[in-house]
Amino acid sequence: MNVEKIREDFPILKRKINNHPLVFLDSASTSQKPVQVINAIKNYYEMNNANPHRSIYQLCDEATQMYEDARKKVVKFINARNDEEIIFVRNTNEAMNIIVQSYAMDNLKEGDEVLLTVMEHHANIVPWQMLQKKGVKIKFVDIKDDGTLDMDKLKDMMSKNTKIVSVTHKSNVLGSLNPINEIGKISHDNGSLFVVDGAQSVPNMQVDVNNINCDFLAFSGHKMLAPMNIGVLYGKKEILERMEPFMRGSDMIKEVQLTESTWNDLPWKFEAGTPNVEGAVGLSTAIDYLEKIGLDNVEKHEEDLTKHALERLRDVEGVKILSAKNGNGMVSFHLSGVHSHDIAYILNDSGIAIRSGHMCAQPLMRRLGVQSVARASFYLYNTKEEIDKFVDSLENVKKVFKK
Amino acid sequence: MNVEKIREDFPILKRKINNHPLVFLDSASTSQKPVQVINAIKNYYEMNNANPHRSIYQLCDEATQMYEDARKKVVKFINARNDEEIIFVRNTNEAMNIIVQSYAMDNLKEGDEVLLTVMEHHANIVPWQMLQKKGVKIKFVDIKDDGTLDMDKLKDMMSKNTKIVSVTHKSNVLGSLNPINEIGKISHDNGSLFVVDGAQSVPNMQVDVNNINCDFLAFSGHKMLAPMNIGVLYGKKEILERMEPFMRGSDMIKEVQLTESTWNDLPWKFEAGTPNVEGAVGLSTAIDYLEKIGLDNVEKHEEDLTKHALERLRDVEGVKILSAKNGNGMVSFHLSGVHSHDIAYILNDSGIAIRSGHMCAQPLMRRLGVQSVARASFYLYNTKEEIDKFVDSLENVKKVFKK
Amino acid sequence: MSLEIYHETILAHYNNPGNSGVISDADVISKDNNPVCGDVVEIQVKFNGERIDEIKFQGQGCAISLASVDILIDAIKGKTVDQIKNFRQEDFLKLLGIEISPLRLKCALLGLKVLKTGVYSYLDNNTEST
Amino acid sequence: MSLEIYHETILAHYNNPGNSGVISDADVISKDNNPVCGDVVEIQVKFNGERIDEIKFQGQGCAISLASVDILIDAIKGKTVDQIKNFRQEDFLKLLGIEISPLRLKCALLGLKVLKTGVYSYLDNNTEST
Ligand SMILES: Cc1ncc(COP(=O)(O)O)c(C=O)c1O
Ligand SMILES: Cc1ncc(COP(=O)(O)O)c(C=O)c1O
Repeated sequence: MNVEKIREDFPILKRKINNHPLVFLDSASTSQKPVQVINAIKNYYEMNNANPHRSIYQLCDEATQMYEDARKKVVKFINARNDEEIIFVRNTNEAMNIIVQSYAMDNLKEGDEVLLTVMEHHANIVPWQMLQKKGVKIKFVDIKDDGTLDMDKLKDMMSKNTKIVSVTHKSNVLGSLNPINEIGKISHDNGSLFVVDGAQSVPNMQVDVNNINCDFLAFSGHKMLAPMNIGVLYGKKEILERMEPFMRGSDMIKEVQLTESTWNDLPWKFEAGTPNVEGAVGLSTAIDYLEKIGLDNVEKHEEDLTKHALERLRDVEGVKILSAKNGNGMVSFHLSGVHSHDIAYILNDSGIAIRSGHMCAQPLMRRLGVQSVARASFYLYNTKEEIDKFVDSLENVKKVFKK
Repeated sequence: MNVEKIREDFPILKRKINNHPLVFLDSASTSQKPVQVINAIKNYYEMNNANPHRSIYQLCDEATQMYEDARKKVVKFINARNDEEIIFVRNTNEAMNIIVQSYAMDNLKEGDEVLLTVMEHHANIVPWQMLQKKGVKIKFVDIKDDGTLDMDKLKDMMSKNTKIVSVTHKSNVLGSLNPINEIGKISHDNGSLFVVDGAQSVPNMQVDVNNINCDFLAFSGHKMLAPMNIGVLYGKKEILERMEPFMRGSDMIKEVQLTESTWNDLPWKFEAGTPNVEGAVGLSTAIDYLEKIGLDNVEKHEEDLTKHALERLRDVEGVKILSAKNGNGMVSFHLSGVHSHDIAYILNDSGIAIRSGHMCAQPLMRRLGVQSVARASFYLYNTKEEIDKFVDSLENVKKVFKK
Repeated sequence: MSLEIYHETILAHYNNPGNSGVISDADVISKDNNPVCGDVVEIQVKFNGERIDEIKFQGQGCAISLASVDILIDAIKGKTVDQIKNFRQEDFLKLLGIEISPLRLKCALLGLKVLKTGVYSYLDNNTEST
Repeated sequence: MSLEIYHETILAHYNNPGNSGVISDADVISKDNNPVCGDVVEIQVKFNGERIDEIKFQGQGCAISLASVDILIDAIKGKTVDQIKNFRQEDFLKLLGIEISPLRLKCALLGLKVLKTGVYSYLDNNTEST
């Protein structure tokens, strides 16, 4: 894997911030885009743009084909069974809302339980809280002190009332991979539906829904080189078929009468209105890019960078690492006496972009006993030199705060 | 208004279809994009891309600024009062779902009525049907035989039970402008909430929410030169404030506890997850483009083209015009003995792109006594020569069908 | 995409569909539409055991969808349930003898979809009752 | 954006906030957070008629948000309700004397937002009770 060559594909990496080259260490928030994806968007609008599915002329034919080909690309990418299982959404948040509002709302009842973990992103917490008004209980599996999920507690908390287990594949703070196959097996043995938040895993490792055997998987294109506002909800066909649509309107219908309508076939039943062809084309191009490099290589590269970052950070006085033992692709940390926002702001002065704040994971922050963290996350275009620059620049932070 | 110069801004117009130059007469479905918008997207990804609102580094600052500046641009464009009234959505369909699912579901009760018209797009019908399960009645105002809305019937159908009136500003089949100010006044005098579907009007005329005095307005960016998957829900602040969020998750919260969350301020309360900065930037650039040309000029140009098209079509034997007397920007028609799909398919052979089918307006199709129509719609880049070519090519259709 | 799809046979079937009509004592009535364009096709079938005895259609739609269903019915009249189950999209498209662009594929295949749905529902009912 | 925002005054207030604390018999307790970063500021006020008698804050956040609220309190101690109502964002930013980038504006202004909310709720309650 030739990182220097990869970097040339990312125009934004040529940018200077305060006269320093940009060091972008916030890909876990959103990734940068290669020229291939940017050009795919440009070409689509310059050559093929039309509202798909709706008419009979050639541009419409092409746009429809490109949109549905992108779906087929996703089918293969995550090893789904067929097109009917792939719903294009805006982002992971929306996918979770579809699961909660169109599946759980209709199928769970008072006394039922949903099992989450304390390390979930708000996207996998807040939607589920809607169920509480129906008397459904939301429970949270704790982590162990090394930052990994407490599997014993998870097993203990499973009961005959547990109707859904929804877990992130990879924590966006701890970087830890949860044992998703094992959790899936426990869930299914218990008769519970199994939902996976793949927002942090799908961008940088091979995720195979057939192997994981999850009932739903959600992820966002923008974290994996694709444009904003395209994401995927994978769902098993048998389940999607039984669900009511989430949004209603045009394109998701078969026939509209004044007072009743019938729904279109899967997957379109869940895609109301003019779809995002641009986004689908961008996602398809992003998948090509990732597959050409090889997701195994991407994963390995992130492992190397993470190892290097941890080694370097360990030598910095006052730094406390908050990532999990088996964490990967990111380091979350704390610098004694300095708020994460101040760290991020001072690093920015040297062109370094890291994330600071609660990481959309307030329950985990409370569990870790912190109010916020600083996080540097890595992707295929980052280098060890960038990590060195980041760690070295922490000295500037200390200087300002006289630590 | 220099149409030739405008055409140079639209790369797709250089495309050849079956060796003919593309004649794109389906802008009412989705518009083509000027190079300014395409470049704005490209520049955003090459220079400023980041997940807005979330962090403290410069790219994030820029992306946030661009996103919120786009919102301010929309505020001025439709003359809203402030940013809190502008919610970025995917498209008109989604906007309608927010109104129905987050406002009407919570505020209407058995016996209440919603008043629509038979000329509505499915986007302004199907979501409302959800209310029927609560015992809310959906009623439809008829059109007169000249294709205009029957205002007498509308007045008759208003009752103390009418809680919401939702009407399209401009029909996507008849091209007619509804007397939206009058309908608004009638609605408010009756104590009803007034919703306007602006998908067909906002792209080509000045729409001023303060003047219309609507409570909600919905429109889609992709029909007005902007990229796909960005649209706007305008709502009066007092109403939006009282509403529960539609989607739940990250960014739309203020604080997340394990079993309860508090909502973010307007407008973010309605924007869950990573937002579409690209789309917002594209929409902002599209508004600049339209305002530079002047929406009055766009409207006037469409009037001229429509007049020309009607004159030419009147001379074609077998053609029946279905647009309304006061219709504008499009002509919907029927060719005796030939299905609209066959018309569209045969015109495509000469590079001409028109829409065929039910136009996502099946109730109107039934009212007009047809199963489908053919529609040619015009935008700022179309010319009289293109319309001539379209009308001339109808002879090919007749030749194939030996009419 | 070209105008060759409107060859003589297609236009003849469209203008004079020989299999248009209803069956008063049909065993199966199957109906579906194409949500893109609103084309509707309904097929009525009377079986004689495993074999199609009588088959008619009604529909509203473009030349391609209506001619296709008429041609389809000519082709499968008198065939057995098993033969229809094994009759694939490719077989039918070969029979039509025209090159169909992706968006018109749904027009051309609407009749076949309706027919198969009808046959499967006949089989289901038959299996249940035995 | 530059590091000048961390000048001596800011750091002094951050490291030794003179107005940090609680008031046992506060008339108003006002609290808000910045949803972006989770910074929290709570202000407690005791009024003497129209005038602020005592005012303290508690908070968790970055140097800018915590120093800002401490500086704010120094500036408005002893002022009347009307004076606070008329105290604008611009006035406060001038007082801080630093150029704030858009994303840190929310940090700098969190304290002022909490203060104003508190004062308005005090006014509301006072108006109701008279
Ligand atoms: C009047 C009207 N309303 C709503 C819509 C739906 O727009 P969208 O598909 O962008 O949601 C359209 C366009 O298709 C329309 O013409
Ligand atoms: C684990 C996890 N889940 C969900 C999300 C939400 O993604 P989005 O904002 O694209 O909906 C994120 C990213 O922010 C994440 O890291």
